Amino acid sequence: MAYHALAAVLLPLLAFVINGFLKGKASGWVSTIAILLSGVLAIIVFNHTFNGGTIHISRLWFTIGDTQLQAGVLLNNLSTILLLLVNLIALPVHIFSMAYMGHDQRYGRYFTCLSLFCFSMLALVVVDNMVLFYAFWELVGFSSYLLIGFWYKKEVAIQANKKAFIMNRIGDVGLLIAILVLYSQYHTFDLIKLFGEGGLISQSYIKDGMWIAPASSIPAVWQYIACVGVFLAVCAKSAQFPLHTWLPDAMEGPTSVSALIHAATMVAAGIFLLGRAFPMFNTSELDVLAIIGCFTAFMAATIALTQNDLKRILAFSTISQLGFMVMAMGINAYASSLFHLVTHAFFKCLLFLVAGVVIHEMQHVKDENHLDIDPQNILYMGGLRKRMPLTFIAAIIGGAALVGLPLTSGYLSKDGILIQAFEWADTKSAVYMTIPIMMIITSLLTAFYIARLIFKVFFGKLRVLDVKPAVLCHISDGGWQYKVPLILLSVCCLFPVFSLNPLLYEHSWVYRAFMSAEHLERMNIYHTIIPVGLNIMVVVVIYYAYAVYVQERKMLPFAQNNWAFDFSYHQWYFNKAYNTLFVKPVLALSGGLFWFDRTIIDGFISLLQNILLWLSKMADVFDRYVIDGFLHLITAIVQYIGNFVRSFQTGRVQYYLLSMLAVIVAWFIFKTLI
Amino acid sequence: MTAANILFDIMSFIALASALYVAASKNLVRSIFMFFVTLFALAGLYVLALADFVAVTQIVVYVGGILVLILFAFMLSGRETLDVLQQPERKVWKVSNLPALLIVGLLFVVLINVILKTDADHLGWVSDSIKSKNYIANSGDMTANIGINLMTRYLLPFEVISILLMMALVGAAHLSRKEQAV
Amino acid sequence: MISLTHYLVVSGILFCIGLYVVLVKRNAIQILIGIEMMLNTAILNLVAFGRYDKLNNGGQMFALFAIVLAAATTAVALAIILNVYRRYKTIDPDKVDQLKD
Amino acid sequence: MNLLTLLIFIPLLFGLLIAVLPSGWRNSFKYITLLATLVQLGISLQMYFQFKIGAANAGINNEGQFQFVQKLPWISLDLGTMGKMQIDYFVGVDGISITMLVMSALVMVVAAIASWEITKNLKGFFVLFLMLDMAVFGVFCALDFFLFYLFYELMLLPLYFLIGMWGGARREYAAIKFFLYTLFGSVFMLLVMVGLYLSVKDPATGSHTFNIIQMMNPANYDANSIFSVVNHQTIFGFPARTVGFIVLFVAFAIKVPVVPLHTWLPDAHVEAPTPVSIILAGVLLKIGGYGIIRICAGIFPDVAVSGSFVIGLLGVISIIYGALNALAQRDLKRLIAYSSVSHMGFVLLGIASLTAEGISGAVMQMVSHGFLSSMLFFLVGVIYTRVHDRDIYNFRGLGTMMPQFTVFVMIGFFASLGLPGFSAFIAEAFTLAGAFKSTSINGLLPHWMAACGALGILLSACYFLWTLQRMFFGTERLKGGEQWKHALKDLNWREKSALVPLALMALLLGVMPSLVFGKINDSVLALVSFLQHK
Repeated sequence: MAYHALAAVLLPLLAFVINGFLKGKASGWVSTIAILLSGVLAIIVFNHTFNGGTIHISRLWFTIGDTQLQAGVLLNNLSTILLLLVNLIALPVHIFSMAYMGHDQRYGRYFTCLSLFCFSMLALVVVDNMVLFYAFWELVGFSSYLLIGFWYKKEVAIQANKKAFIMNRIGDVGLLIAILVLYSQYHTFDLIKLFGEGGLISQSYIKDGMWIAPASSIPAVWQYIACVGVFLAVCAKSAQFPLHTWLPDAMEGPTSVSALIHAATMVAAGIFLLGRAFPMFNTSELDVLAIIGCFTAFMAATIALTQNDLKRILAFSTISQLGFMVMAMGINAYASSLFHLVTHAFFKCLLFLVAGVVIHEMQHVKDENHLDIDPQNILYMGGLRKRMPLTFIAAIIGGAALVGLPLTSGYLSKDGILIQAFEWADTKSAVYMTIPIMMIITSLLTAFYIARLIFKVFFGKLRVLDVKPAVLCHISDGGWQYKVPLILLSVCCLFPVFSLNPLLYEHSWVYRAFMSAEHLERMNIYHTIIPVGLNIMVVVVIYYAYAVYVQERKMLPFAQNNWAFDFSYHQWYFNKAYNTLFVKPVLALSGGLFWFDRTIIDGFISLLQNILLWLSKMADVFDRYVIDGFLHLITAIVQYIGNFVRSFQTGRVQYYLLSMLAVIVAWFIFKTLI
Repeated sequence: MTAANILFDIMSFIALASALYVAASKNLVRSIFMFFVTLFALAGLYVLALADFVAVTQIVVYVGGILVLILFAFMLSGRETLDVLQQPERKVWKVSNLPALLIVGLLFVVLINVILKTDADHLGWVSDSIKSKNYIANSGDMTANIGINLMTRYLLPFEVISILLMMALVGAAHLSRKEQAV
Repeated sequence: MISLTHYLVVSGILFCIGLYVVLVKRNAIQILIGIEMMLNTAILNLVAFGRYDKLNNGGQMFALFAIVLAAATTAVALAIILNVYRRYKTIDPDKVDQLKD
Repeated sequence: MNLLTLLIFIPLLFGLLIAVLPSGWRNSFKYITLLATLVQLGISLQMYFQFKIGAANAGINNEGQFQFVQKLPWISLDLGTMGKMQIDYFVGVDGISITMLVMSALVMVVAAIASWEITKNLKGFFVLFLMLDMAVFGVFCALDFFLFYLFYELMLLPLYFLIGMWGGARREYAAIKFFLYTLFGSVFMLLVMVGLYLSVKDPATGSHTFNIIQMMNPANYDANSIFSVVNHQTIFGFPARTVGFIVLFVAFAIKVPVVPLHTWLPDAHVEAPTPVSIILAGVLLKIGGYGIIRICAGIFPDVAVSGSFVIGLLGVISIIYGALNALAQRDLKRLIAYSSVSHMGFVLLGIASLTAEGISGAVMQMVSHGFLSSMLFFLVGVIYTRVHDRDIYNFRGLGTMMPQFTVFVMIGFFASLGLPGFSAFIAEAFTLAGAFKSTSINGLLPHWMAACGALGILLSACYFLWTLQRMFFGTERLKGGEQWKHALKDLNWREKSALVPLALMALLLGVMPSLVFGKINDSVLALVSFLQHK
């Protein structure tokens, strides 16, 4: 079975390689067929392996020092279901893309990158050691980088992909540090040895400030650092506070990409990592997870309320839902979290594809009439339900699942999380009760913003006509490439796929796959009161939204220009804050260090150089004027004497005589006097 | 003060004065003629030193020979030579003569000093010769003695001198020939 | 009796004058005269000292020799002067300075 | 004929050939040089495949375990009572050098291809090029300190002229700066070399020796000598062995370069012509790292252990400081030069950990950086030869005009910033792994050092991505307008033929790191155990 899984992983890689050499429209088919085959293999693997224990094969990759690095495939419930999930999401998106990107000049390049992403994502799911995990973790980020910046001439797009990659890199560094801490503690990268049943992690404990493992012990702080590292990685990939700001910007990529990567699969990788590394978190660390997740969910929901960009609303919705999952992990609702991951993937992907269809049609209108509008702005849309009925139905299903209305998959997973949140808060002090209450509020906000979105887009009248009344509107559901994925995903958003009982999440097979049987008892009142109460409130909220946006009653509780609106509209000013707090200081630091390099270090060197130069000049001066000067003086004296003596050699006999006489006289006088 | 002393003074005055004139004169011909006077005065001094023969020889050779030779030398050598020779000096005292004067003056002082220090009249051999009467007195003819000595004691120098004299004369004659003969 | 010192003083003065003539004069013939003058002072000394050598008469003999030699010298010197004149058209010894370096 | 000797002197042979050929044949010089480097590559590959692995062939401090050894007496002087002066021509390879040889050979081929752009004084250029080539290989193979030093110095001279004569506007300044820096290092190295010579006696002959492997054995040191292991002699009040280590370390650290001694690198790179930049970054920097492993740690293992904290600290500072400096650059070549400083910091960190992972990672990083920096400098050269400008702000949207070039730039950049699948990732990850492990294995490096090193990975992403975004993406906007647009043609076959092998090697090593690790592992283990016993 492991080889089936391996083949499923490698097929998109094959497509990637083939597409690398291929030009033209064929690449779309290559990728789609590859993902289709991969999906078939994934189904086979799933059938054989799910709930069938762990399958693990590995081969020696390389040896470094005494450590042998194995590369292998690890299949358990978690990886198998994600393998299937990724394929199931990727297939409709591929089909959708063939139409959506059909007119792009770099069609082939798009599918090349898409295949690379699928390969990385599938591989990430099945690999069995931390090094490979990190490798594909980063490759996923890289392919996402390529796809966000696919329209590389768009300035915002390339800014966004840079931001995404760097944000993700922060997480990567955290993950790397965590992996290395684990390696230095346990001397292995193997996932099973580390996190498996009775693995090394479960054998180690913290005592007296030391983190004691079977083989070695290091200060306990490194356990926290490892956890923080993993958590940073999760935050980056799954767009949790404080590293969430890249995801809304990432919407600059093609919508199909947003559907696949930034809604369903890649962002889920963070949750997947949490699932893999779950054993290493202790209670207090889990509490932190819960708080962060809860905060993120709430924050993103409030931001989504005021956004006008169709995709941005969905992006914040994604952040919010991922917050739910992280919180679920934090409250030890491991199974619910993964369950929500699966259901969310389908309904969010569906919503994005709906958005894709709508945007595509709006773009069409824009191009046809040469309008100067943003095709993603919901303020220009409206009344589309009659023009694109299938899309409308899909949107309703997706929205319902997101809100968690009964009969949808979202109801099963989301209410499960909420119920367990209340149960969890019961066991803790009263302060912790704020978390489930916040989650309830977030759910209501979710209902409001998604209702706003659907009402703005599909109800009322087409507001483009306000801009230019005489536009030609050829708006429809599009071809089969649009319809098939929507239908496929809509079906997956309904309850029968996950559970035969539409009301009880505990009966879902996904939930059961991750939860041992004894937890399935309905122990308290929450199991009844929360779904009922929540759904009633949700319906009220949706009606309220209907009243505001469709019937256009003036019922908004606050005006559009007060501080709360601005705060929400500007996404809580995170971008500005990060820019001021991190980007600018780092740039300033680098500028300062460069100045230091040029001025101080180089200055020191050139100072030395100057000193040397000066010394040599001094030596030169000394040489020239003192030593040479001395010699010159001697020669000058000799020359002077010579010239002086020469002046006697007049050739005049009388002078000679005179001087001879002078000497004689002098001698005489000398003799006489002495 | 004997007459000899007076004569000596006169003679030496004449000699010195004419010599000074020679030194001071810018005219060649005049200085030559004043040199005659000097030589004559010197011959007188020789006589006073009881050397008659020498004095006569002095007059014959010097006055008769050398000076005439000098006069003839430039008189015979043509007019232009005389012109050159007689170019008058512009100044009596030239600054350039000062070093010479100084040196000569110093030498003079030195000489006089030496002479006075020597006290020639009381030199050992002079005193000896006075004691042994080996000095020439006023009376007596020394010429015979000179002749004898010349042929006996000083024969060799005499002959050498004569050969030298001849060589000099031949040489002088050769040198003063006209160019074309060379 | 005239003392030797008198002679010596006179000859010393005369010698100095002769020397001065030799040093100062710009005329070869005058220089020759100066030389002769100095020779004469020497002869005067010989003669003066010759008084005290009656037997050998050395002073006077050599005074004679000196006079003869002076004559020879003068003859040769004049011949040389004439030759110099022919070549340089001057007898100023200052201008005959080929010895100059 | 010994393969290794052949490998070292092949370039000299071809260099002589070029030297005697008439200048009229100048167009053939580049082909001759290319042929020389290709032959060299062939020989080095042959050696690589013949290279025997296994603990019995580990090398390091065991003379018998070196391979392709050639040992000939070279200079032998009888000094009477002072013993015998013995300098050998002694070359050989172990796991660490074999990888360096193959890497250098490939980089040399690329540099030869890059030399096509040289137009003036071809004869001089190629003769110097081949001389440099020979010296580089000599350094990697020499096992006699004197021979090592000789090749080491021989390397400086051609480089000085290559930068000074064929460089950019401020080439004289850069050349002299480079020369002074490296000369400063090597002069003191000479002193230590002589000191070592006087301290070490070959047990077989009883006379002093320059043999590096003999120097590694503490038993060979005279008890009273300056570098004696037993007697702790001092120089100026410092332990002599520490001083010796520091001097050698500074000499090699200048080459690496380590942060306070790095400022020659940006200038030299910016001014050097492309092929010289490639050699400089691709090969010469590795000599620093190689020297630290082979010479510094090999001869002074005791000091290497006690000083590893400082070395590691310098490594971390280099990583962070280089990366931050790169972030501030607007000259593309200077940016890459600073990124080299940052990446070579990992080498130092890995060596300082003194763990198998760390040292293997360091060697891997050297090999990987050899390929990647050559590639990056080649790519800069491509732009520079076309428009004679490298300012990042003067370009925008190159991706549209030069798509293939952009693909290679992206490969180069992402490989350099440690994208998995490329060699740099394996190298950096295991360097850091070694640094982390060092705490629990030998307690030399604290954890925070490795964690700070990991920050460098983040920063490298920042500057590379910024450059990509600024220069290659977005709408076309060039400072030189239409003229530049006309000049900026996409890669030609020659450039591609140079870039493809480099990219492939980076990818291959990233996917199959065993190509390097397999060869070096025994040597690294031997080195680690050798160091641990000090």
